[in-house]
Amino acid sequence: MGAGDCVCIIGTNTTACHPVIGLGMMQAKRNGAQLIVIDPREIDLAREADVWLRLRPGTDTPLLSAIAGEIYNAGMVDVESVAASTEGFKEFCEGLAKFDAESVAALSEVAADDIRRAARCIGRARNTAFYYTMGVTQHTTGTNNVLAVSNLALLTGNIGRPKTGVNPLRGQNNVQGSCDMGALPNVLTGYRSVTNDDVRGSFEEAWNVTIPAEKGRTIPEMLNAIEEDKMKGLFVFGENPMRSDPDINHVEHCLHHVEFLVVQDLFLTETAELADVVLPGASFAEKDGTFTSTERRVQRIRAAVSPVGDSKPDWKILAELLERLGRPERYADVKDVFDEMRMLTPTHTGITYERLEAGGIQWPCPDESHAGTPILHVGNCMRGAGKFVPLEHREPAELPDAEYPLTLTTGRVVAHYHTATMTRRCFGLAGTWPEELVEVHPADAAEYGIADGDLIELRSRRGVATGRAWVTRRVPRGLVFMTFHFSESPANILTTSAADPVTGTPQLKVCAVAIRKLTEESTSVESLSIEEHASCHIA
Amino acid sequence: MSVSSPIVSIDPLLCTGCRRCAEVCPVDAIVGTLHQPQSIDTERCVMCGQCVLRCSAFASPFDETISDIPAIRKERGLPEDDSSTLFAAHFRVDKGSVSSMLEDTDKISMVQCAPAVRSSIAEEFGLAPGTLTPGQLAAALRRLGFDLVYDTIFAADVTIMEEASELLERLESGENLPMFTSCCPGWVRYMETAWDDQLSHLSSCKSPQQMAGALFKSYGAEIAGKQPEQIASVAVMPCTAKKFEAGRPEMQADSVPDVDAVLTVTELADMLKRKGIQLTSLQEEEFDAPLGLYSGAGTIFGASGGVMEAALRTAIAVTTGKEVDESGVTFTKTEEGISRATINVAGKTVRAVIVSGLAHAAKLLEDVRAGKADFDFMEVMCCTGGCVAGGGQPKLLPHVDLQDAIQRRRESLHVHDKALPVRASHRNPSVTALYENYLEKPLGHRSHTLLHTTYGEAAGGHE
Amino acid sequence: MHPFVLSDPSRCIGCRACEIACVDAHMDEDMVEAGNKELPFSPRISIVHEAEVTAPVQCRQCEEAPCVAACPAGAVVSEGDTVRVETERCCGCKACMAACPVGAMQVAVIPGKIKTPVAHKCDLCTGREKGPACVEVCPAGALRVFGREDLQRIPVSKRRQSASQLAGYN
Amino acid sequence: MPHRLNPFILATASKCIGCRACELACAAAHIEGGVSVGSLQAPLSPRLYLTCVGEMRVPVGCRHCEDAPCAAVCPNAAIYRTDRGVQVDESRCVGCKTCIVTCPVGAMEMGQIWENGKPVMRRVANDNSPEGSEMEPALLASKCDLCKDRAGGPACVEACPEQALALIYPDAIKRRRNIQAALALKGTGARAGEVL
Repeated sequence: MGAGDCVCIIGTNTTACHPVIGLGMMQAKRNGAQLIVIDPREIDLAREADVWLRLRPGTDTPLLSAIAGEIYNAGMVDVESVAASTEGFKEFCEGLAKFDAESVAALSEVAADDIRRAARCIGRARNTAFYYTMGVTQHTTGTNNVLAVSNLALLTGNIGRPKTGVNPLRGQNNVQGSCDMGALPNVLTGYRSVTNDDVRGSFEEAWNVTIPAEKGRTIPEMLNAIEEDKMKGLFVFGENPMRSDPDINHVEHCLHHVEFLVVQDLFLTETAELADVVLPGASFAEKDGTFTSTERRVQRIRAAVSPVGDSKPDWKILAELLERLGRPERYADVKDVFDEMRMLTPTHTGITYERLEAGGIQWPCPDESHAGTPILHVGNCMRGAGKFVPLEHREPAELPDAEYPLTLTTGRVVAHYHTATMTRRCFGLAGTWPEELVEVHPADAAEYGIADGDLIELRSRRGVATGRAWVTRRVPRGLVFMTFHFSESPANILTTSAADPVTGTPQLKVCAVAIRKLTEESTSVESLSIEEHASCHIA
Repeated sequence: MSVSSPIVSIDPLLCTGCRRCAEVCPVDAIVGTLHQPQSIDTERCVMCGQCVLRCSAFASPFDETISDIPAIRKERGLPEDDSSTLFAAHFRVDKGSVSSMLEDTDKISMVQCAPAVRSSIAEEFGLAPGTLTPGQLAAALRRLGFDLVYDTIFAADVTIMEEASELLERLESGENLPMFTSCCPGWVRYMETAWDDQLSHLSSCKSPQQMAGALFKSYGAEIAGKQPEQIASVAVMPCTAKKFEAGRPEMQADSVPDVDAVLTVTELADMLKRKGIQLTSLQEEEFDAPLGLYSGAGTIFGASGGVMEAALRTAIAVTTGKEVDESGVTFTKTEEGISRATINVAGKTVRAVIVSGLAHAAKLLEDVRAGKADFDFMEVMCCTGGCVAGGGQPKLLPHVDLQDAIQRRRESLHVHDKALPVRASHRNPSVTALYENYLEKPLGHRSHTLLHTTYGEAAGGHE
Repeated sequence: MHPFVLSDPSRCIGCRACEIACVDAHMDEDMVEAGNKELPFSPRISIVHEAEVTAPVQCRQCEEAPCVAACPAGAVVSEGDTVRVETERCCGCKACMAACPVGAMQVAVIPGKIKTPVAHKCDLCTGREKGPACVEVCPAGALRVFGREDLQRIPVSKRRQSASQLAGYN
Repeated sequence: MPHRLNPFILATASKCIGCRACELACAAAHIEGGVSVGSLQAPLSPRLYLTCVGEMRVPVGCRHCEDAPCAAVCPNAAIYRTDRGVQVDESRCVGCKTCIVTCPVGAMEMGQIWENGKPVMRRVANDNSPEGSEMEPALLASKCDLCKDRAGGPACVEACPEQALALIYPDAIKRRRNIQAALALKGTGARAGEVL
């Protein structure tokens, strides 16, 4: 991207969590692209941004709507063509009235002029690409937030063309692939609803089983079902909910309560420690198959080393399990699995192992002559007309108060991945970021008598966690940030399990906490008077 | 006149040239460049000893440039077995001569100690600043071998009798106004060296130390049945300039000095310790009568403003017949180190000024010299805060808050004042007896001979 | 003049690859094994990651190095292309740390024979074929060695640029 | 950041006026006594040393080395490292003086130790005395202990009238300097984004 283009990122600390894409954004910026950063924290990209909107956590929807409103009011929308290719345009535009810049400024703590600057930036750019990650989704309003991004993209015509689009950056290796493959409670492969009889029928035919016709449970629903004794067994693989899920104390209670817990992982994670049976999975370097990248590119991978010890690739473990459950051996290798999948999934039918030898292919790819789809919604939206959804603002489920006066938001750092079960076992990564550093604004630090490097305690309605304070202006006053990488500083002890009503995604980005200093160790008696060090310059 | 060795001096072998002493010298008498050993301009020095208190350049056992410590001790007249810490700025030590006086069986020894001593000497024995120990001080002096333990405060009461009378006389005649107090030797010395054209304003009264000394060797000798030369008169003072004052030629009668030797608080404490006398564990004792009985008014001489307050208590009683424990006059701070009040005494308006710290006096003296003085009576104390802050007081360690310590010593003198049965000088029965039996009346003939003097003429140099 | 490594904060994304590469370059052990052996992680380059700036900082190989002047043991020496620590002579007095104006000196345990904290600092990966490891690894191109030639060329080219600007201005 | 390195006291020569208040305060902090010099119950034995070189004055003291040579050479394990600096256990010191020789900054001295108003004594051979030996004050290894038991922290730092002394935490200084250096760099190439 370059001059005339615009990159708008929201709720993504891209240089830390997606460094390769982050580097690309830095490059785009150097090439002349405009950069808009929407984030409560002064992340590295905020420094590079042409417009940085430091919003109060949880006000994404009104802020994005206000930007849309400003663009619309300034006459920067091609009304005719947008109206022609979308539905709900009129209602949407009418709904924008309640998100005027001034009242949203008061709500989001972003100056009205900055909202207008962002609007001008997007409105005038030839192309604007929107990027987001969990900063947008991990709210009780996560669905609305994503829709607000989508509304804005539709309004400005930034869809279906190069250098545009609504681009969620996936958080984990192959998280895209596993979602594509239906590792979600409500869909089968290719995002086809389990309630659709035809879709379900094709699987039932292929597998010769009956598939439940209702949606499955989201994670919070599963935990509730366990508590209500409606669910007796749980099979967890490649997940560490004892660190990654909100309100760990509650999670732990449920995992103790469930009758039978199986955990399949590379290492004995905090979750695996609670399991009745632990199945040793193989790592990415020990298995064959495909990974799908964040741009929907299905890529062939091959084992570089043999699985260590008793560990096995996930598909093999599952296949053996099926066999012992009385289902005969059906798969000889990964190709068999893949072929079955692609035959049952129209978006992947055209992707074969043979074709993948030549390089990755982006789905949808309906037949073997199809080249794949680098850009979605070209010409028109896949669903037909682009759909505007009018939105309302809803405050987060928990806000700071007198008892818990600070807002905690969580995320990741560059050195670690998720609950760090792998990265903390890596010498270099563990060395360069060995412990939790809780970002605290200097004014808050001063108020609570906390110095840089002090051990502090964070307390919420759900629990207590400790970490070392990093006194920095990266966070605004009133906000503290911590990661969920460090087992001994589990941020998710503190977070709330309140979740988005549609997706069940928990509100990990906002909860109310109180902090206090733990260490008494003398910290910073050192004075600035020592700056000269003339004593060290004795010839 | 000349004295055998300088009262206050800086040892070039120990001085590192930090010039911290120059910061506290009220008369800019410390000469030298940074990092070079300093010296004292004896023409200006008033011997207040503030430099001694401030100096932290001690003889470190690990500094190879300070080689011959025994030689330094010898030069300072310290005994060979003395182990006290040597500092660059120091005062003349008279412990040796006092010891020999005490050993002299032909003489009867009389000691006086200044008010501020009893509020500070306990510091030398590990107690907090401002711990009040008058009874233990009297006991300790007796243990040390003094035959009669008298008190400077008694003489302070006499000073009030004389000085108050002198003031009333001057107010009556209108001559030599404004009048300045003369009890502080540093201040007197300053007048002599820098304002010798204004000396007539000084009260002709000797200081309490010298009045006491003169009375020891006259009235006191009579009571003891001795000749003046058979008396060893020793003063314990919070002040280094007092050593100078005791040596002044006008402070003697027929070549017999009023005061034979002056010890500072630190010297006395050292002598006590070397004799194994633990001041703080002694039972309290009384000072000897009659020259050791004192009033609250005399006690507060040790703090700035005390002379003024004491004089006012007596002046109010004498002129109005109304006996008061406290004058009730409030002085208002008008500038740094200067407080003022206007008092109605016998139908006359007296404008009084209190100066705390010599450096603040110059401006007022300029006015006096120009005939523009807007006051009638001025108390000046050379050391900021008064004698409680004197150069002979315990030398506080660097981490101790000096101002706080001075304030505590001050407060303890006021506490002492309040606790005493007699709080005005003229009601001190020993003072009444002195006038009845010996002096007849203030400013009388005997008073004039013994208790008054003329400053300036023979003002001796420092060396 | 000594060459030195300088970072460009406008490019750095704070990924810390430089720190890791630095440790790797100064360690005989394989990175995979290092963790198992619980070796110390002591980079000679420090990432500053603040709201205001993100950039690695390391030794400038000063010409009149304060660390050399401050060392009571003669363990920091200016020699050849670098300012170098003779770790065997270091007693860990930390005077060099206090003296260094950019905070480039580290006193910590390094992998190797010496088990106590010693001073160590950027040695420009002297002896490493591909030059400083941090420069090689940086994905953002934020690190660069400035050698003698650069130090001669840069001021000259800037003067030229400045002169032509002035010419245009007049 | 946690402090992983021993702090130590460092003086800024350009601020030092050479008044010895630090030495006086240091010595006083290590013997019994009250508020005045006269109340001190033992001779002054400072543990940092005002050093004059030409016009320069600066106190020098222990750096609390991480690999303390004094501790390494001590034949009787009297010098040891703690989380509050390198410390001397006088009861183990035999007065061998090797530590003085080995200390690179001259921070070690042999001093008298006083307990209950009396110097700690040792017996030395003396043929002239009736018992063939006599007692004399023991000289033992003495160095900065960072005033480890003093409530207000190091006495010398508190005493300095010029604020020339500071207890410094090297990690914290390094971190601050790193930040300053990085901020300074921001003003170089970053401004124009130019490639040098």
